[in-house]
Amino acid sequence: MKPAPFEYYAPTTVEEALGYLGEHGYDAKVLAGGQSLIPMMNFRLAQPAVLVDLNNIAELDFIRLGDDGGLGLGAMTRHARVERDSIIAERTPLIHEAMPKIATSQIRSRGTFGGSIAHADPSAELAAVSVALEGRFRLRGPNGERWVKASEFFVGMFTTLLEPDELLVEAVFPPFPPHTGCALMEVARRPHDFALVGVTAVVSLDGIGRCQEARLVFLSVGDGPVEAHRAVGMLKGSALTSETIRSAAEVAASDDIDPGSDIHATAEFRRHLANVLARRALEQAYERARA
Amino acid sequence: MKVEGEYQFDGPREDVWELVRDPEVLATALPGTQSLDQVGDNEYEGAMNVRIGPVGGEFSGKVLISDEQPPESLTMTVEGKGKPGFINGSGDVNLIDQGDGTTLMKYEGELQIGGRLASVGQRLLDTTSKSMIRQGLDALNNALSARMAAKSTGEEVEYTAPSESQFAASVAKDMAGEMLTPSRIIWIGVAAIVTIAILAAIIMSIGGG
Amino acid sequence: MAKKFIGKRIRRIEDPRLLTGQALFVDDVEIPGMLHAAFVRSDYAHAHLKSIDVSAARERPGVVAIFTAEDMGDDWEPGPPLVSPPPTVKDVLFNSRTQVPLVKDKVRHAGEAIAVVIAESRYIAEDAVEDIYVDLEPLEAVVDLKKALKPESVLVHDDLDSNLAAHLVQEKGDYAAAREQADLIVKRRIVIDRGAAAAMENRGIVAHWEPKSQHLTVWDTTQAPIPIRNGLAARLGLSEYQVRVVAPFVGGGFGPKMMMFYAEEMVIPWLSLKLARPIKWIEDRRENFYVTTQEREQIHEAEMALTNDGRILGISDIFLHDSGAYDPYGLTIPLNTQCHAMGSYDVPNFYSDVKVVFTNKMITTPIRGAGRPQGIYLVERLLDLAAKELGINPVEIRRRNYIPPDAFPYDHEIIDQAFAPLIFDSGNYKPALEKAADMIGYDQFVKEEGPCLRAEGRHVGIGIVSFVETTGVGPYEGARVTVEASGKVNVATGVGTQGQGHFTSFAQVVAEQLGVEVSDVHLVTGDTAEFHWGTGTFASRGAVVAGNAIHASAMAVRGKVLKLASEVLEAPEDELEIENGMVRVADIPRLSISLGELAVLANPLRGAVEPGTEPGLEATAYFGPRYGGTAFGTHAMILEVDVETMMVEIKKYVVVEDCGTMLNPLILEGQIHGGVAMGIGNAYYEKLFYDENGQLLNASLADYLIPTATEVPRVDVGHEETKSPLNPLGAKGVGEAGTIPVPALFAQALENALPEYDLEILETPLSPNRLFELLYDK
Amino acid sequence: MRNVFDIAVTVNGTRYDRTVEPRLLLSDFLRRDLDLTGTHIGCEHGVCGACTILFDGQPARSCLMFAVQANGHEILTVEGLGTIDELHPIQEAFREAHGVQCGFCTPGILTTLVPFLEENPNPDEQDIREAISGNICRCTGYQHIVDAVKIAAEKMSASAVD
Repeated sequence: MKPAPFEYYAPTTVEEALGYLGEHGYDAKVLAGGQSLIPMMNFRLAQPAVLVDLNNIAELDFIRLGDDGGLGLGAMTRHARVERDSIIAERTPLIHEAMPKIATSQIRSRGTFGGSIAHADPSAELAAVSVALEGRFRLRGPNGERWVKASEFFVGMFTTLLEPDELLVEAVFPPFPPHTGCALMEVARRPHDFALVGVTAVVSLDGIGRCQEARLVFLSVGDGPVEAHRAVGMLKGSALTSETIRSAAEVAASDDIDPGSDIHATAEFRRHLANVLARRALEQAYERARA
Repeated sequence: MKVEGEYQFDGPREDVWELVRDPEVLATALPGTQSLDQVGDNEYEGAMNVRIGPVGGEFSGKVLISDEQPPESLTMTVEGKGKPGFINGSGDVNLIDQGDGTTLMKYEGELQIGGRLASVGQRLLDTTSKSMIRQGLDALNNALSARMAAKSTGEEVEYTAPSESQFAASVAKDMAGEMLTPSRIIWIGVAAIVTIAILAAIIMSIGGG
Repeated sequence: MAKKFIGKRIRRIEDPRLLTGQALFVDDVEIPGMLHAAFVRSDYAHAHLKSIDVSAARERPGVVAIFTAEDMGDDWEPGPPLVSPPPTVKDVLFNSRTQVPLVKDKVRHAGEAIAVVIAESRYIAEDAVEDIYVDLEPLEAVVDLKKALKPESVLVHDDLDSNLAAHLVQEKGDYAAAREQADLIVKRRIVIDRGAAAAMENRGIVAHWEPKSQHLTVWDTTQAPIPIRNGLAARLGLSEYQVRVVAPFVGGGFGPKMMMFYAEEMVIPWLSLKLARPIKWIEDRRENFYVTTQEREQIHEAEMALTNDGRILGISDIFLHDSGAYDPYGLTIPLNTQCHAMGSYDVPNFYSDVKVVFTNKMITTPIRGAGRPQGIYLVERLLDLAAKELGINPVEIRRRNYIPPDAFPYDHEIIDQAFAPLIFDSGNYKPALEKAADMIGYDQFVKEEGPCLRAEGRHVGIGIVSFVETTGVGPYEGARVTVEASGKVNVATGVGTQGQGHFTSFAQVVAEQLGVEVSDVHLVTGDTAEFHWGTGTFASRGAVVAGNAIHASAMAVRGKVLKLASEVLEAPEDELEIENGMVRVADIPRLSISLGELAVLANPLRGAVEPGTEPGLEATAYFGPRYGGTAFGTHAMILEVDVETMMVEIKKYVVVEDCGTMLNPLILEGQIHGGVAMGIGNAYYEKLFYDENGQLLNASLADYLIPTATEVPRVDVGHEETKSPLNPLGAKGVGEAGTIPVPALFAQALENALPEYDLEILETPLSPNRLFELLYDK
Repeated sequence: MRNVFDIAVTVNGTRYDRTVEPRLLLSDFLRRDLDLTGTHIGCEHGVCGACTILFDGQPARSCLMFAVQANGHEILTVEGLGTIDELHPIQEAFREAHGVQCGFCTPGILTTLVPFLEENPNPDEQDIREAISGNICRCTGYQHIVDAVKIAAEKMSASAVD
């Protein structure tokens, strides 16, 4: 299990990196934390001809507060740093809670925020969390920058709107509105395994305690993060009784997702878990929104 | 691995059949196809550079169409082999005239996947093949609509080769008809049912960001 | 006399090296000029090999050589059968088909080696593997055990009439008659699936043929270096003295490192001779899943006949055992299953019929437990179901059926894995049960805690099961003990060591006899240059068989020490005592001599050694038990199930074991903990998934789920000590005791936690998905 | 295209200058090029944890990094912890509690624990189990390892007080 040969570039600026990507197109792969890419290379399932290593680009490693009170994370900010960051814990608790669920501590000390998002694994917590938090991504390419909503970024298995000559440079999250609660629930065989099913819920309440906004985003039930639009439609404007939550969770599991089967869980079991987890996550998010 | 499902096309059965059995499109429709030669009446050989995200490899293979009952049904047999492993399979496609100008496609196939693909790609195999087939068929349906629209207006639809992400994005967003000429998209329809699962197979289950 | 070293919780001698990265493992061997091997392996489980094109690979810079079966010429021959001849049971059928070094005509399991590339680095060798084109014509794969035996099945071995590898019936009493008299018959199909040993160190081999000295050195991750040496010498046409096999520190064995010979073990040394270069092959984790042996797959049609008061009248078990593509290991696993299908119980009538089946899957050979977990699963499950039907408490039904303590030695009237009569040497089962019940708080849980938690809506359950473990089988092991001039003691024995603490526990045995500190005993194991008689580390036999050989050698040396000291100190031997490296005349502390001085005297530079005596304070001795001692015990657990997510948490785990004399309780408890962890894997996590084409679907540690620290509970270990009469130390093995009963226990506790679901668990391993199906009747 | 790179890496306090192919895994570099064979290779896909080293003080899988990426960085391997004659307190505790059986996974667990105990001087059982859950041990069932970590924590905080 040794990787095939490749050409290697270790740029120190985004500009330089974009140059290599422009030059090599689809032959090049970006190496961020490498904690998903390198195992694939060791299995020789991935054999990129060129690796552009972003680990020496200091400008991509940052956590900053936006003018609007939101948060910006540089693409090369490592999970371990995010996990320990007190601003994140305070401003975007969902990201903070997601961190320990991402693989193991040894992986988190190398893996990066942007790498996880750009890799677009359907089981990635950060993909689902980004959608749930209405995050936006800043992409840089040869012709400058563009912004893409997280909800539109993920287009398929390991596939995003990133062009081969583009880099994801930053993820930003709007400030957490008042009276808002969030939750992330997963069922995994062992805590650090890819979740059989996971769900993240965000609930905002209006002045009289009804649900004003809600988002319910699943992971591991499709080819990317899956938003439960129908279920959310049932929640908005409603009082979140346990009955409302229960029926929304049921609709989410039956109508909003189309999970696959694998050796660990059949589609049927995944639907069952999705129902259970959606209910639990909504209950917890609601509880937190009221607090 | 079993692949089965059904799909509703917004067009008459004859048009769907024509789309599904247009052989010349096989070579160019899907990004990564390197060559495709007709080697017999209903037999094709080709090479395809398959890539999903970082994962990929070159596959060579054969597609055989048999038991053709126009415009109702056909059977496909696919053999593919590459460094990451092999994929063999066969599938039946049935087109059912719904009587209201729409057509129901039923497909059912059995895939045998081996090698590295099988041994480490389980986690996402089913999900990927499922969603890619759905995307492919959506695209095909859009192509069908485009072709029917073209028929009625007599206008050709402009073709621009899409990038992989555009392709994925477009099929995901039901925009394929805007970017692919109808004839060029058919490979997706045929191949989606069996061969696209090759793509699915190359996914593996390791890592964490 | 109270023991000074045996039975003490002594820290291990070998640890400092292991803890500082200074211990030698096979992959650490580095020799100038060494080449690296990688194998071309079949993607198919069953296929005809039509052709191989290696031309492109040969052109790749850094590639030194490529060999196929054809290139091996007359040296190509299948591996030797490991255990032969077949047992001498009436009408036994055994078709021996052993694994091949490289596939010649037909692939019989996915991953089977087809060609080998030798290159300057493993990286280049793997590049070249991808250059090689193998034309395989796929055949239908034989996967399902029942289908494999149907007349229309394709054949794994074309020269046989069927896929039947072996057929063996063992009987005791008259089960049919017992069945007639029974008040209750419990009959079920029980299915046990495959798992892997998955030692953290993959296999590996370094072979170094030195043409100038005409000497072959092989470093091998084997549990049995001596048989490997003997076999290699025979295969390569060398004298046994020209071959040295070293099993240095081995990163976990658990059984599969006992297989002889793996294809790579045949090919790599041969290549070293052929190319006159040192060659290294290190298995990678993917290969480990494909081509290191596996175990456990069986399907049982089992029944138990009982009286109304829960007495077992008989057990009948007709089962299929999956041998995989070849059967080099003979009948060890199914024999063990038969020998444990009566568990700890006095079963007067027994009928067991096993058919061993060839399939297109990796070979099965013993993995920690080796057929025993299947037997125990069967008997404990049937007993649980009977207890339920009869309304008897699970603890009570076990009490009623134990072999009584006065019935030992207890003859089961069948044969064991070593073809010796299955006799349980000693035992006293009730105290272990009562202690375990006490430690887990069984009565309290059943009466108070359980109902209380259930009233809160929690699904908690308790389980308790008993097990036996035949251990320490022959044929023999040997050891040489030498007192050196420094006063330190050197011990050499043949068994390899894979983490069992042999360096320490064997030193304790020696220290006990020779009155030296444990740290002054230096042990060499697993190096045929040091000691070359013996078999290997398997079947929980290291401590028992090698331990007793060492004990015997140490006794002999003690005799020599006392005799010489008696002459030197001019005191009768029975007045001498050995302590702290000194021999003293009791009560006269000034009259003493050190072991080192005696060693010098025993090996004089001048004068003569008396005729009939030997120089030095050294002795070699052997130990071979007539049959193995039977360890036993009881495990109990409390678990909680989340019936919505199917996640199971083990809240409490108790083991009471009795393995006779304990050499070192610290090491013993470690063995138990590790065994339980593997058993938990076998119960709920670890399953190898083969599809209907014989493809292995989870050949990675991401998908083959080994329990980690968060899944394994704390295990409280209690001890009983019923000494074995079969050996001087009174010891029995303990290596597998932790693993054997866990799946049966887990099943009982799970059923107990979910009374409202009327759940019957008849398979292992389970999984959340499978539990979901069982609970919701999917 | 350059297919070899000159790198300078500090391992266990010693600076090494070597030339490497970019695809050379850090684990192989440590073992083969530097002969630091205490770092073990168990899976090469980042799950087992045997190859864990400290990369700039943080635990990382050396099988999931390329040697070329270590250029200019500091690495600590098990060989840098203690010696046979003078074990590191964590190593000492492993010996005391019988936290080692075959010893193959041990180096990766020890390196994982060094920063863990620095950050968590008084961990409880659950903390410890989570901390080592990225390391698979097939021999011990983890219990004696957990015990060892408790002992190490006590020892280290006692010596910190001194």
